[in-house]
Amino acid sequence: MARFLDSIGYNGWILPALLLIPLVGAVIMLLIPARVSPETRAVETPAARQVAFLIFLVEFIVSLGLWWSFNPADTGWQAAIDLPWIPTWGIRFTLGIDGIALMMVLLTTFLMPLATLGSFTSVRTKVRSYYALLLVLTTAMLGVFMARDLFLFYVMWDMVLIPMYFIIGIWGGERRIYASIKFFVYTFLPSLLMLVAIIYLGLHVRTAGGAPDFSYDHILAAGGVSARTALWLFAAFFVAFAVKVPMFPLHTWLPDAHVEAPTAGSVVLASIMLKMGTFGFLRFAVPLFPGAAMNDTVRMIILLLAVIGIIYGALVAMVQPDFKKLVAYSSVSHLGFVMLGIFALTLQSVQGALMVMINHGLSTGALFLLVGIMYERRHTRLLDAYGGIARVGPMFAAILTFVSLSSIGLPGTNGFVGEFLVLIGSYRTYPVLTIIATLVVIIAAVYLLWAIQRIIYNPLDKPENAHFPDLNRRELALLVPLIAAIIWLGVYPAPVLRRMEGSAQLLVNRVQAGESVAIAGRAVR
Amino acid sequence: MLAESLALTAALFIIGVVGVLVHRNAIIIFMCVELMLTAVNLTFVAFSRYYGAAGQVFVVFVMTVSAAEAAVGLAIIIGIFRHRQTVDLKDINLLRG
Amino acid sequence: MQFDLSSPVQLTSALGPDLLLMGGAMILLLWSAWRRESDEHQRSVGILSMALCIFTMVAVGYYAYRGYTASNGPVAVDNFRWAIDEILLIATLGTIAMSLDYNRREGITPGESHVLLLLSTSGMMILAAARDLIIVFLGIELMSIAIYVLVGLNRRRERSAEGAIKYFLLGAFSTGFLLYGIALVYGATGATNFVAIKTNIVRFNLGHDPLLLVGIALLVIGFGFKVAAAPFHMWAPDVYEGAPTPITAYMAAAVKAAAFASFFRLWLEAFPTLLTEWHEAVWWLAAVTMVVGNVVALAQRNIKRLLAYSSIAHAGYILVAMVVGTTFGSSAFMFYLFAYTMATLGAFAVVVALGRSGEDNMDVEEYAGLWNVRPGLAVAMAIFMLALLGFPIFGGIGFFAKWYVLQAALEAPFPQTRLAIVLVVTSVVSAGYYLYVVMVMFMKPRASAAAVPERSSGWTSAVVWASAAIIIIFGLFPDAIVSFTQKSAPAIVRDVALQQQ
Amino acid sequence: MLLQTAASVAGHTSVLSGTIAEWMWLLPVLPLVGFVINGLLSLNSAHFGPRDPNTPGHHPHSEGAAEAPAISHAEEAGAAGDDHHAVKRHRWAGVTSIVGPGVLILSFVLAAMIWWQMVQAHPAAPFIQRYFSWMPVGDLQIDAAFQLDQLSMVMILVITGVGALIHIFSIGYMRDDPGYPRFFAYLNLFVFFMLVLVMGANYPVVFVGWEGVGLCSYLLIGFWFNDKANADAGKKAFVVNRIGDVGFLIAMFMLFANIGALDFVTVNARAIELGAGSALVTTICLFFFLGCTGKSAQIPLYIWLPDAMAGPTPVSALIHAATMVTAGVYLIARSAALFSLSPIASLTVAVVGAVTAIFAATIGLKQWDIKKVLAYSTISQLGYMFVGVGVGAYVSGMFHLVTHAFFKALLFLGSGSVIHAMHAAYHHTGSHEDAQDMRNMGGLKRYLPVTCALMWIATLAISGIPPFAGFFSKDEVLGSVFARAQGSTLASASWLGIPGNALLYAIYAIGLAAAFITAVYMTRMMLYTFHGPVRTGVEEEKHLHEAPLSMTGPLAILGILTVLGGWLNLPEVLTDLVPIGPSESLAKWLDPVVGSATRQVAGTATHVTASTEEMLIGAAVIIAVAGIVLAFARLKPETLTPKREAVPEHGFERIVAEKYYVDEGVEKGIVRPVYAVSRGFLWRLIDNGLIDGFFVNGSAALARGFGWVGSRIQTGNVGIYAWVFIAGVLAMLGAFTLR
Repeated sequence: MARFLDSIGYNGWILPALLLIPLVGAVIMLLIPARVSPETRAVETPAARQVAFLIFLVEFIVSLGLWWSFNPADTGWQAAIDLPWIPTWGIRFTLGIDGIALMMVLLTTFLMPLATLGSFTSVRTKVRSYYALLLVLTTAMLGVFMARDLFLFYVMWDMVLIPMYFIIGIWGGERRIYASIKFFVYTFLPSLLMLVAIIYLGLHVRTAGGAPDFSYDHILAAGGVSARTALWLFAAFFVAFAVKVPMFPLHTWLPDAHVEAPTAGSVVLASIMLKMGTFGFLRFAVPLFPGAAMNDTVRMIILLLAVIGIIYGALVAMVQPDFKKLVAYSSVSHLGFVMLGIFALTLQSVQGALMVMINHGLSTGALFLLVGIMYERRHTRLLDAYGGIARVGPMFAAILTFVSLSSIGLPGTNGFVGEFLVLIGSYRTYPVLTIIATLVVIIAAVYLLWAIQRIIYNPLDKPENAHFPDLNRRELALLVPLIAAIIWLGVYPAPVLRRMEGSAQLLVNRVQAGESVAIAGRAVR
Repeated sequence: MLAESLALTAALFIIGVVGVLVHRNAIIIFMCVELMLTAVNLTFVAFSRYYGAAGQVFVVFVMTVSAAEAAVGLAIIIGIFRHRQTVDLKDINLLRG
Repeated sequence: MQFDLSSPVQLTSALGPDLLLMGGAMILLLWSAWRRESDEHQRSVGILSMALCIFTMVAVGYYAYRGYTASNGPVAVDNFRWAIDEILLIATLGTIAMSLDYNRREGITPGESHVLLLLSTSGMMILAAARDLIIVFLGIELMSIAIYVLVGLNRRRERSAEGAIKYFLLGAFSTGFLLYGIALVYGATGATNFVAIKTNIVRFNLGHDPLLLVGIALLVIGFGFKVAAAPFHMWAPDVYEGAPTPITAYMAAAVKAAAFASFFRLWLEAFPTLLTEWHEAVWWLAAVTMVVGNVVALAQRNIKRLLAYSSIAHAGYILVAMVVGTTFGSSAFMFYLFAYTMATLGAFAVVVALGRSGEDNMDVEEYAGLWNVRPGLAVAMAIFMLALLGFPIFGGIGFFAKWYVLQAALEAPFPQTRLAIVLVVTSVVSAGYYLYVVMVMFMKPRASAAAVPERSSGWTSAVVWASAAIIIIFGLFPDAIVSFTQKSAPAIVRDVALQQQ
Repeated sequence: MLLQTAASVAGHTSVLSGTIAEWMWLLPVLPLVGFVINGLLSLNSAHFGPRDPNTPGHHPHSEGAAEAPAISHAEEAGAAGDDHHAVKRHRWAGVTSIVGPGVLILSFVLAAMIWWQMVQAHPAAPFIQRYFSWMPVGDLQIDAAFQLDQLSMVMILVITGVGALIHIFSIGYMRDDPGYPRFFAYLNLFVFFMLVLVMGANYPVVFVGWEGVGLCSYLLIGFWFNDKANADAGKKAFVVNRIGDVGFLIAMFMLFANIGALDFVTVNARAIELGAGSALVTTICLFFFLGCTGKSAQIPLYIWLPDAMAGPTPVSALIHAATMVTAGVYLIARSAALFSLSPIASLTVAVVGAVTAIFAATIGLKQWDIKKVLAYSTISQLGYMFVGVGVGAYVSGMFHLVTHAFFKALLFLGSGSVIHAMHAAYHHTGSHEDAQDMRNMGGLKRYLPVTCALMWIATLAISGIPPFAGFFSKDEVLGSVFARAQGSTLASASWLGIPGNALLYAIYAIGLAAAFITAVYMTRMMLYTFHGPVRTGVEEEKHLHEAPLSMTGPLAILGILTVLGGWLNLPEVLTDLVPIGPSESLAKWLDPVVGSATRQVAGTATHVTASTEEMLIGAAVIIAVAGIVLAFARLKPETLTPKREAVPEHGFERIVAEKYYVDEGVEKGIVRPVYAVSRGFLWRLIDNGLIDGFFVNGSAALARGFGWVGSRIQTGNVGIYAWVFIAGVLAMLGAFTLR
């Protein structure tokens, strides 16, 4: 396989291709001929959704080659490309992936077709624009994971906002307008602060020509901002990422956005966009400012917030009457694990954090798809409106149960691997916090089991549920891959872990080294 | 000598400003503005006594321009009068907020 | 070659483009007065004026291309001037194109309106060139008087007349301050030529001469009024709302640009050595302007007023570039002006395209569900809003403008981090109203009663799409403009910047 | 994948390598296959459950009604139409009846073969098969590996053996249930996980099984999910188990942090590095034990087991009596190397076990629901096992585990056949009486002679009457407690200031007391169920009948095992008196695994002197007999009234009957407050109120407010503008001049 890929020079063009395909696809979407239906005066484009699905499928298949072409032994950039973009500002169009980015990219390309498939029947108005936006969104997200230039990263980072803003605001639920603007402003403010920090860094590191230099590698190599400045810069990055993650006090955009967004929107939000935050920590905030990030106070504060988020998210999820909100809050809890893993900074915990990122993407994505399926059938997300569904929809019940279990972190599903690694790794550095965090496995069981009990178990006492149709072929087709992935990552995660280990190890070493340097510097001063 | 003349012009200017502030009739306000300009002209003249002609030239320019301004201004005032039969600025507040 | 401005002939040729425009305008004026007023007439005059604009642009381009310079004198011959000229002419071009349709709809028949625009533009060009306080004054007045008239152009609309009188009275009022400032500076330094002023300040060490300082303060006030910087901005919303929409666009884009150009040149050529003296004040001017403009805009429901406040906010952003006061600042300033002009022009063009006779539908809510009926315009408007917001990719060049200003602010000899933060935070506030417009167009359902706006004729759409295209294309590949703006600092600023570093 | 890798990784040097033992991976895989097949069959929605929502699942106030297939017929019938006796079996019932039990029988056969192989080979070291690397992260290397040694072999035999019997029993018991394939799917899945649990070669793999069986018990308890009570019970079981699992997890973390490995071989080898009696090893053991209390229903986490009786009776027999609940005992035996290092932890285990034994026994005295009686007796018997492993007599613990598996499975299945009969009867007359309440039974021996006889055997066994299995194992446990009291690391240690030996004597006493109570309540159960007048009702009486052979057959086999189980580990004193078989065979068998640990605890004195031992045996027997006699003497089935006329108890009896109000306490003391805080404080106040309302929307509102003020200043009156202008002028002049 790898040989074949080399023969077609795969690594040379794959990353830009992955960015380009969706953009072209978006254009194609808009070119699809539309006809105005005589009776409803609504623009109809029946072909649109299939075309979109096809484009995403192509994207996924093309991206799949990365799995083989990626060389786990090499911890540097792979499939890297480097083109000039705005030379006068020292901005270059540089892409590249390491083990971490690889998994994020694959996760994205894997989930997008499913998300598309999931909104076949739920999105009926302005179909073309909807999928066009999804495609643009994909490019932006992939760009975030691939960018090796801070400027490019920032552009992509912000580029994500607009499509999502429209997706929530146009195809969302009742309170969609509030949710969309809240989502936008909530994330826009910190990202602009990050922009200031990025510019500062770029000016701090200059190219030979004296122009500012935003290349990640150069900035990483240069280092050397004063501890105080580093703290400020880190703060800027921290806020930007913490909102996206979201970390405890900055999470309130998430329930609204998730609940109001259409199914695909929620899936993308939860499965991929939240990961952009944690990815940002792994790629930028922590390695660039090890001194600041691992400064005892800062680190302790962040870890505390993470653990609070873990428990808090679970407890609040426990009392949600709305299933989608429940899942949203559970995300807060899960992402807390990621933060715990990252900042506990042992190889196991970081690897675990990465696994949790992937797993949360799969399980929560699947959960949101299931919520969407429920909503399409009954037009409510309130748990109390259901009950006894298992009798009429056994397949739905079985899959919902299974996915929930993976989200609970039952051993044998992916959920367990991530949480276990995070906790066992974090215990080495922060035993007490880890033990507190471990308690959440109880609460997780409480809220999810209670939720699914109220949906699929209990008496089937509501007549409108009596004819709840079971999953149809399309829905099975979009859930089965997720289930397969969940089992695979639960039983045999080794290949994934192996591909990420190099980068994770590098990160840990780098940060510990940088940290010691910073401490030494402080000692000297 | 300079100090006194400057003081005088400043006083004139301030009188003009205060006039603009306290009056509500467009015409009067415009007159006050003209007063301010006159004050400025005097200032130029006063300075040009030390620095040569440039100030004088300036005064000429200012007078010409303010004449043009006056022409346009009065036209505009008539324009508003056509609509409202008044030039009391207090009543001219369709545009606000 | 280098013009020797002491010789009248060479001075004339140094003013070539300006004179070209003026002369052409005069001829057009005669020609338009010749014939009976009629819509066709005003259109033909307009088209001719546009031709004249393009012609002038070519001339300017030629001058820039030949890389003329000039000895010190009343006017500057440098890229800064040419760049500003091009921006001004683009704005004028767009304005005339819009007014062609607008005038037809509003039944404004006199062709002189276009000529007045040209005259005002020539005043601006002179302003951009001016390197002598007298010329500055002349330029400003030439510009302003024409605009007083243009604002009141639509005689049938009471609001138009009201806007005119407000602008006129306050304008004259502020002119008084400007003049007084000029007088005091002249009195303190004994010179009206920028360079001379600078040298005298250094020579006689006038750093703390109260006369000079008060003069400078008054100059700040005078220019602050023209660029609508808070707290001298009160006229802007009313006048912008009252004026005919194309004229509003013209004021928001061109007037601001010209005033800023002169402001900038004066400051960097005449008072660079007093940086420490005026820095504080301009800093606060910038900060207050950003805050007031953005925050008050949140309360606006009338699109023209909303854009007016947004233009105030942008004046604040540009002032940030001024506070920096370096080469970098000036190129950032230039880049920003360009981006801002494009976005504003486009936005107002959309407003014109959607307007109805009598401008009775300036309420943003009128655009509810616009996406369903006129998707093209909706998307274009969204682009302009995002550009003004300074959003990457979708906002195209707008983002790079902000980026550039921020970069300049942080790169300054003494970095303006605090100001940068203010800029950033207020930009987020601005999302509150820019996205409000977008939201109304895309997410609000269209009232069933609302009529589908009729397609405006080609000219306006041309403006819309041209500016949209420029914004997006240069938003992806800004390098050309960047390198150009980097060349276009005022000649003298360069060595100032060098001195500082 | 599992299969291939298994084949490829056969190169492990052990006496067992190359033998049939190479196929041990097939043991769990067979049930897994069964699960897949049955699971797919069960997804056939037409027969997933009663479809018509208008025939509500089960009669609200008879949890028992949830039990019987008969009721399910009723629903199906109701769905179908008029005919009340229409039996609507699942379309694939036939296939399931073959696949479900079939895989179990197969893996039992395989297990037996492997066992025979082990008997031949006598491997000193565990035979480990490594299939693939599960979680390789730096120095953390967790393999998917199975381990076969004497200890796991015992468990495998019990699981597959008893499991197979119960599967067969279920054919008859569940055949007419619409969820038949689903039932077997769950059951097979359970066996799979249980085998993973006992075969796992490292703690994480064990944990997979550990939580997997928890999941299956959740699914099976809530098998008849359309009754909320059942679903709740299932959830309760899972959640309470999770509490224990936290302990398990933390223990693993500590092990890894301190030993750097989690596989048994390494851990056992390096356990000593933790330091004998050190606080660290004690903490680790206590966390493990927390896990055990959850899984094996010990104080304080026993509360889920009684509710678990909501599941079908075969489930109660297999999961909640024979196998899953004993996992805790297995884990401690498995971790003997650790526990033997920590007297305090061991004593804690023993104390908790003893207290649980007596506590549950007392509750058992007052239960009317036949399955509840058995549930509490299970808890109490598990207590015995923990006493055994707690005092470091791991063999005795395992011994009691095995025998208990026999007789308790027998008891449950017996009660199952009773309930089966009762239901049939009630169903025929369409009455909605509680089919599990002993007050509605009585005199059943006439109709269910086989069941009655077999259950008596089991009753005697559990009460500790020789020569039944229970007698030997229970005696072994108590005996070893006494022995430890006389001399061991435990005796010399002090627990919360109490000297170890005193504590151990106390435990022994408690054990005896519990034995006495056990005899009483078990006899009580038998009396009320099978003797005295029939309280079922005149009409119903006609329909009472013995269960089919598919159900009585397994009962009989279990009966035999119950009788002969003692032979597994005959005490020497007995074999010295009468040579009826090999002595201490189980002890010898397990010696390679737990021998060293046992010696670590007991030192030399593993056994008391023969004379003492005879005395102890005598005491035990007397106690048991006394209990039975007392029960016969005091309890008068004749005077008992059916449930509907029953009068509630008063005073202490009431408290006992209400299980000391523990559930209520938990509900009021923990569950409700947590929910209240989460909803009222965290969500409403912090989330919606403070963060969102105040900070987020608050700041937005603030900005808009300023904007509003600003636009109000814009009055449209030029005069005002001029004033503002002048204000600006003054400010500007000030900025330039005042310094």
